[in-house]
Amino acid sequence: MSSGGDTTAVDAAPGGRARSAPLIGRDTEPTIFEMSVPGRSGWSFPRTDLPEWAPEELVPAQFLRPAPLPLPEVSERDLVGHMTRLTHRQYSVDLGAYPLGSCTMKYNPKACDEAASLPGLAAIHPAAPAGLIQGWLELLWRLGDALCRITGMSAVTLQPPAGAAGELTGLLLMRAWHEAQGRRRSKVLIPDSAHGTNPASVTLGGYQTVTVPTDHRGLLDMAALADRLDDDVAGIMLTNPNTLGLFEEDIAAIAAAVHGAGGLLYYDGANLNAILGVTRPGDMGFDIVHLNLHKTFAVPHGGGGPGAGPVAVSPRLADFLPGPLPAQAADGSFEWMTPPRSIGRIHSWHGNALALARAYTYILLNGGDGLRRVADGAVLNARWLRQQLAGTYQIPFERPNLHEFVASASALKQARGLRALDVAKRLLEEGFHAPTIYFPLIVEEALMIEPTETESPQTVAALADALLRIAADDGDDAHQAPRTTPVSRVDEARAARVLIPTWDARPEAETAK
Amino acid sequence: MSSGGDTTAVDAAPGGRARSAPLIGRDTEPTIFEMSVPGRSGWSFPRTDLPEWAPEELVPAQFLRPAPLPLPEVSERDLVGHMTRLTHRQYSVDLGAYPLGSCTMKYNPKACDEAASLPGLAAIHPAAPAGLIQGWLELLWRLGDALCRITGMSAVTLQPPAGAAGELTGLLLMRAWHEAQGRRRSKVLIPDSAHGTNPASVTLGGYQTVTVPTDHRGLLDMAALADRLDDDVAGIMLTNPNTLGLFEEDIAAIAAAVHGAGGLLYYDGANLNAILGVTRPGDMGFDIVHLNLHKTFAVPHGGGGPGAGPVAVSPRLADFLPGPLPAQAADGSFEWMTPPRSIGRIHSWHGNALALARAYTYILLNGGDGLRRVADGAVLNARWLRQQLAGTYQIPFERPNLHEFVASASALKQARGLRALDVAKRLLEEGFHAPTIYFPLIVEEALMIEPTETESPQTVAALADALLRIAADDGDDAHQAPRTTPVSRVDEARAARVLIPTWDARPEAETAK
Amino acid sequence: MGHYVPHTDEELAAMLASLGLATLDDLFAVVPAALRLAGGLSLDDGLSEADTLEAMEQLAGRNDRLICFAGAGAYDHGIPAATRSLPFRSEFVTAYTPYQPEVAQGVLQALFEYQTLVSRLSGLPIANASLYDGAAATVEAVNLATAAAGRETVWVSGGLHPHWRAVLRTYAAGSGHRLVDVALRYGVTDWSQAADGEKGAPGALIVSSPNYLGCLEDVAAARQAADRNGARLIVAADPVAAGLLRSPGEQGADVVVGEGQPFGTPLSLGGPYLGLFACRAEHVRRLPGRLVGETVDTEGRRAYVTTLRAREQDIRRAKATSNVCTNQTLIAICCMVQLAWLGTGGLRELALRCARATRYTREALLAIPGVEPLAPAPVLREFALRLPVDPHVVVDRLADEGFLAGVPVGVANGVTGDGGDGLLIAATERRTRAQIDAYAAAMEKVLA
Amino acid sequence: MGHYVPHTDEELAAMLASLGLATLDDLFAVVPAALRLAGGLSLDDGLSEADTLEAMEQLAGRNDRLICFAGAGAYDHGIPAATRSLPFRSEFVTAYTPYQPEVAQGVLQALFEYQTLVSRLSGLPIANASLYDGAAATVEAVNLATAAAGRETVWVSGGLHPHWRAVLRTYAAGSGHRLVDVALRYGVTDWSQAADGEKGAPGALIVSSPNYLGCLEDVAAARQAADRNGARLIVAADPVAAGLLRSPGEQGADVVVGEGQPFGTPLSLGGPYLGLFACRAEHVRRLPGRLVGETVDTEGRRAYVTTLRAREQDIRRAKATSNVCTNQTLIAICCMVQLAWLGTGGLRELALRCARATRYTREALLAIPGVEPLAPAPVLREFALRLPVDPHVVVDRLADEGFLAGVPVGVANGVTGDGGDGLLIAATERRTRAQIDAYAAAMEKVLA
Ligand SMILES: Cc1ncc(COP(=O)(O)O)c(C=O)c1O
Ligand SMILES: Cc1ncc(COP(=O)(O)O)c(C=O)c1O
Repeated sequence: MSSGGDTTAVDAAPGGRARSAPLIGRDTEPTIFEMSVPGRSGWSFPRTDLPEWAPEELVPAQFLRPAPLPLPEVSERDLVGHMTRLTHRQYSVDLGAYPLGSCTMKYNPKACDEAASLPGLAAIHPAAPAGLIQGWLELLWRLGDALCRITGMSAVTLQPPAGAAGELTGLLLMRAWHEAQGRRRSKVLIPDSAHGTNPASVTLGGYQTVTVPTDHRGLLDMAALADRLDDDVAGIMLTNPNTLGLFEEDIAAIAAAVHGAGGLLYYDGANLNAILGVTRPGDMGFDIVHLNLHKTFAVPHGGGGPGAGPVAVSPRLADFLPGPLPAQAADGSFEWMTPPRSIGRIHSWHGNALALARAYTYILLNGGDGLRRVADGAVLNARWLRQQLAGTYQIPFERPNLHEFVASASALKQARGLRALDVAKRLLEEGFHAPTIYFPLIVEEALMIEPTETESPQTVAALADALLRIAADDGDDAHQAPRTTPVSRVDEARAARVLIPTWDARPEAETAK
Repeated sequence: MSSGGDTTAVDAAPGGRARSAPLIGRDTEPTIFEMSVPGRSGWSFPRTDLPEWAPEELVPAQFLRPAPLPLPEVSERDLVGHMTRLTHRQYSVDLGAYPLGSCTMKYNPKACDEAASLPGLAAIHPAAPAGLIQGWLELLWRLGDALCRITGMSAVTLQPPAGAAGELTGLLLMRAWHEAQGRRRSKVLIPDSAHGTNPASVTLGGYQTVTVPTDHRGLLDMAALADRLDDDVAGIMLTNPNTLGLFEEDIAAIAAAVHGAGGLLYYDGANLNAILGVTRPGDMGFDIVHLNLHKTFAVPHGGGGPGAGPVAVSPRLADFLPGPLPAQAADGSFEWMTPPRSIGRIHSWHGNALALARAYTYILLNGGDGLRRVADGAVLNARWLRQQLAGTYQIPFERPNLHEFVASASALKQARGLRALDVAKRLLEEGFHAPTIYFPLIVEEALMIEPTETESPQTVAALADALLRIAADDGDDAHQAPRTTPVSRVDEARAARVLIPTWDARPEAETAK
Repeated sequence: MGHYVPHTDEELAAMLASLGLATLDDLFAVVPAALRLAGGLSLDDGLSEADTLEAMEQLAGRNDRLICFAGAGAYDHGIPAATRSLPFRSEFVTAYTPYQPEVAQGVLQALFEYQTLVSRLSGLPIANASLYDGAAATVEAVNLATAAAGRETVWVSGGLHPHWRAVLRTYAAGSGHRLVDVALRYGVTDWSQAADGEKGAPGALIVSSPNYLGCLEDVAAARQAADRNGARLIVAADPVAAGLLRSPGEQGADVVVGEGQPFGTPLSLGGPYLGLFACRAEHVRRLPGRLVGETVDTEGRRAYVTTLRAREQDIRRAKATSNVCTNQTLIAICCMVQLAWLGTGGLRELALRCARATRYTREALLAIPGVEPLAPAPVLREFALRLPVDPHVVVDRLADEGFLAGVPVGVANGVTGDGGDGLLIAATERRTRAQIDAYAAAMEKVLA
Repeated sequence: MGHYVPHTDEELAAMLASLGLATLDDLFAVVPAALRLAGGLSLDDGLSEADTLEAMEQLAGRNDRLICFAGAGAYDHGIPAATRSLPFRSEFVTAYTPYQPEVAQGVLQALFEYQTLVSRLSGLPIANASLYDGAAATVEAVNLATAAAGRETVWVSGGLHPHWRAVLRTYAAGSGHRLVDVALRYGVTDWSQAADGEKGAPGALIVSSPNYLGCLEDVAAARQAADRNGARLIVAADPVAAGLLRSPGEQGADVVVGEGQPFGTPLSLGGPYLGLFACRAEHVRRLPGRLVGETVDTEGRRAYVTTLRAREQDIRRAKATSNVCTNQTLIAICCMVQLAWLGTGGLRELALRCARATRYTREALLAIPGVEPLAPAPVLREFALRLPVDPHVVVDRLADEGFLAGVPVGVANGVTGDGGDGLLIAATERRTRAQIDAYAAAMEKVLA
């Protein structure tokens, strides 16, 4: 603190200055560590009348840390100021549209927040005996039942905490099933348009990834599939509609072929939003389905998580599911049950339970009728948006898309150096989050756009207008974008070159603290 | 909606575009009316099995409105987007310091928010019999008791919903008391530094305001007081420390003089923060005290309210208080009681009850020890800040200030055309809310600064640095300020000249709707 | 405790030193020793946050939450999650009055939208940015109307909420307004009875519709009575009823006041609630409280600001139209959000559901032997019954059955009050058929 | 219902028309008829918000909220209002993974601060931006350590949480890791017993301290065992204990994992929780999940961004260090806020209060005839007892008295598991003396 050269207090960052709030300025928000002042505190604990034993009386000396662990010492007021300012530096669905392809950034109903914070759900210990948590068990059981009806499968585990965990669970189920048939197989087929978690999960599942190309239609290349199918193929992972937003029309043939080769079909549920109430993975012949409840079922993404990635399976795989599972007893009460040939646990407890409660709330709110309406709106918005952009951006594949579509900026890049990245950054200035870019990998300068059903036609039209405006701009302009955000383009290369993963790792750390 | 000249939907503002969020841009946020689309809706009501009588079956036709009342028809998603963006266009204590003199914009503890939203408090009907609301009655009774101990008075009404309502209540008590003594008096003395609500309340109380000047010390002019005191004076309204932040050291003499003339002393509690646990209005000789719980006791200001303005009185005025009041019965239970000579009701029910619950929570959190610490911190911050500014801004009065002080920009104005208004607008750019300006009226180019106790020394120092920087800037620069806010200086004159008090009153309204 | 004063001991010492002071007490040297509080406040020491919240929960736990058939100006309506969350974002909650419009567009725009909505509800072009509650709005309306008319006498319908009438009376002691009660007949105001006695011709008439007994008043008739007497007309209206009923403005009100609690504010033991206030354009310079207007910034951007400030206490001081400063902004924002959530269809549906539940409840209770209507006039969302048992007793008994049965009401010489002639009962959209049937059954038991 | 699809019928029609389609079904023409779901989903129709929340409240009401003496990796700590509110501001809740750093500095900076705090808790320089839970963090640690060591065998302390061991086993089916249990002796791991049998020399050792029985392990001894075998050391640590105990990093851990739930996350039936993960700098290119780094923008402003992305699945695909994508960011932010609220003094006080309550509870129970410690080693915040009655029965009986008595624990050949040898009991800072006394009394009754 340096006012008028006067130094009456520790030199720390002011916790009550708002210049980092974009409302006011574009200063850096100091870290909580810079606001710390030795001896300042905001904590309090209840009155206690327990004996006040000293640490030495509680723990043998050799275990005790020599000095207290240094944490930020800030007032509640400064903590509140800091976090509130950080939120003003963060985009979110509640601020505006978030058309990230493959991410299904729909509006998250406020009612679900309330359900997830009910003390009767939040204050319950995971090891409490089943008799004491009948409400939770029924909730989980009903959610599982609904997910089976939605996917056309017959049993489900709610343990996987995210989609990738669901994938690995599914692959381990595949492995266990094959082993139960007395076979060992080593390969899993994946389309070249697949999400990165698919191959990564395949590896962790102990399989090799064999890539199947996408054909001119934007669909799985059936000939290539036939080539690659043999008795060493454990199964295939698909999402349908695929990551191009196109429906794999040959799915029945694919299923027949894979099943014919003794393989299983795995459905990546990240794109389920497109087909709710229209068609079901089970009906398409899939054996294993993971769902991203944080996409289709409006669990908010929380800046990167938590989500929930339940896995539903066909009857022949039910005995292998992770346990314990909620089950209904003859007397109508609920209990935990572990399937006879379970692959084992996937999560410390029962999965991301409060996220599951949110998804169940969302299902109750929408019902069967509402979920179908979700698919209608999602597809209509995406199809209509694509129509608006078609003349200006390349649409690499002809067929009608479902809930999302991939456009390409490659012509714009050739014409005026306007890359997908530039379009994305300019779109931020226009008041929209950017779409997913450079994915799927099979489309150059890909812009993968998913408006979702919760955006109004007016919003989708404004998004279209913005994208058309950007395509019309001159490219140099776009290279400067974004110019209206709290920070301008961020130097990602430097972050990797000079790694600063913590406050303590900064060159200046010593002096600054 | 106009994309590519295509008009597939109603032309309304997009609810999902974030360009009005300062994170991204400085566009105008459309009004909720501009987002409205006929037939769109977000509402839902519970299932009902009541007979579905038509309006005509329920109400005689002549009462029914011919057409439905037009309200905005928006989705929940668009409503959420709209309100969230509006919050990004709004400064608040949670974003940064708010040194508005006389307003005591301290940090509002989050715990108080939770207390005020307890269903056991929020879901209670005000007409429920006392036997069913013992918890509420005890809470109100305990709060009243604490306020009496803090002010040194003996009885209190919690009904007044704000300070001004408390003032009028106090004046009506004054009137009732005089009438009970068989006198009619017509004048109330008020210092020239008083807050505007004081004279306004005097008028509504049926009295004439007689102004008492402030002397060279910044205190009440004792000679002038003596002149004005006569047997037509019903009383005097003071706040101590006064609005200059200076303690009226002659208060004992003032009290003696006013009481000698048969008048009463009214204490405007807006500045109580300065003296918590140090001295009490009751000890100074005041007969009537109003408190601004939304200042001293951390009830958040809510963008302008609600607050709470309880009135505490000395024993001789207790019988006149508004009723009903919470009272404790012999058996320890609580009941409503109306004093024998009550002036009557001040509020539809029992005052701003949930705001009262917040204040009680704050008192429990702080306790007697914490409240004294509040005064220490408030005065120390203000005194120290004044010291930093003293060389640069004029400090019109010598004496040490308590929780706030008034500085003047008049020299800066003469020197470089830097008015108090310019300083205020520049301070916004610096990441702080502006102080109160042009009040009190007796100081030219007044800047009335109250840092409050919840800001750290670092924040107060940063505020000092900012104010010193501004004084050093050239004035023209300041005339442009604020340049970093979502809107630049607002044309207040035009707002009054071309009055547009509602969306429907806009010239374009017809077309825009 | 003092959790909320961040200064460390070292910082306190350093700051005191820079001021040339030795102790914190020295900060208060200006306070005469005789006035210093010896030994500090006689309050317990501060508690931890956890202990404090536990103490508050215990208090809250000692209030009975019953199935609510009470109304009387405070209604048990549903509040959706959007309304429970959006207005309570901390930028709204912890902002001050928008004195610096450049950083207060959020609150200002929300209030501008609120004013527009209140204007539509009332059918009048001008609405302010909120007053304390329905009673305060009525007082301000009387101040406006009497000033406009230049007469101090006010004819007050006997159907006005008794608490609001009581508040009027309290303030009249200061304002000198002469209040004349006009009796109800068959549940509605009988203006023909009113005549300017020694109190002189009225400057204003006040009628409430629906009135305290729930009866619908003939606002047009009140307007005629006002015209006959050269008075201004003040109408106190239930804003929920606006979903079905003609607006008071359309029927000739000069000023419309109301209680905004039904739109997004819980019962809360009666506060903070929301005073709705709207008036004709000709009265705008007499408008009490804040008014937000649209304007532009220096770059021509649409912007909002509080305007016509010359009416207000901080500028006009003793000559201000009102002393109100802090108002109920946050509750106004709740109201704005709730009305936007409801929209055109939702408000109509809300009013309709209340009316249906009310009729169903009324018929169920009237089927009980010995129960009669207190007034014959048509009702919308509330009604009063005469019971064979003292209503206070009925309320206590039904509380044991889990119901808040209603609010005892009295009518003396055509003027409504507390007292015990009957029971005032409201059934909102939240009351299910099962609840109403159970309530009626319990009532029958108690009355048997 | 479909409250959340804003399109009006007119808009649906207009948009379909512009696409040249007649009906919504036409949107799905690409879906072969044979696959179309006839008759729609076999689910009930949607409910109103009010009905939905009531249904959820009814479910929530059927879970018993007891005074909690259960721990086993899920602890009943207090959560202050600041932590209950700040992380749940909608900008954090409704943001996606920070793919566009220019509009995601809020989440990125919060994660950078979280990483710093986890680094300090663990005593290691690198921490990632969160993993699913303690078990998932342990799996990732094994993947990292075995890859670093180039050996597939892992020695797992019998004191590791049985559920975490179970998850390790599940994933080992895919990874091929060979897990060898190392038995506890007197409550702590006896590394001297371990020898590379047919499964070969270990690439990693895992020890938990405090371990599942609450006993403090000698991490330095584990480090020596690791060195003797040329293995990496993974320590699973209770982050609350870090308030009093030496950090595992300081004692030689290569990787530290833990469960972050105790910092600001309610019990929540076990999730969402928070996997803490930290490692030595040499392992950074094998780090699973996201890592936020500090950098600058084009104007030189400090800025944050996810970095070393080449490790991740979206870029590295089949060769990624992990498949994790969505993680537990929001819970990490809760943890960051809670640790900042606690600060240096608060964390120490928290750990100390837990240790005191634990000792008091343990002594009270050991005073009951027939109750013995399950293990002699020193404990900090949790302990296991052998009881004269089947612990499952004890838990059921004490539930009737209002207590969640603990978690039954078994030890088979020095390896902890479910089963019934004893009861695992934790007393956090929330347990008062009165609660503990009542609990002990109830226990005595049940055991008598
Ligand atoms: C197509 C697809 N599959 C799988 C995933 C992985 O899901 P999660 O991020 O929940 O692990 C995602 C989400 O990123 C996805 O879009
Ligand atoms: C000194 C003083 N007196 C009275 C008031 C009026 O209080 P309120 O705004 O609560 O009516 C205020 C607050 O603005 C004030 O600062």
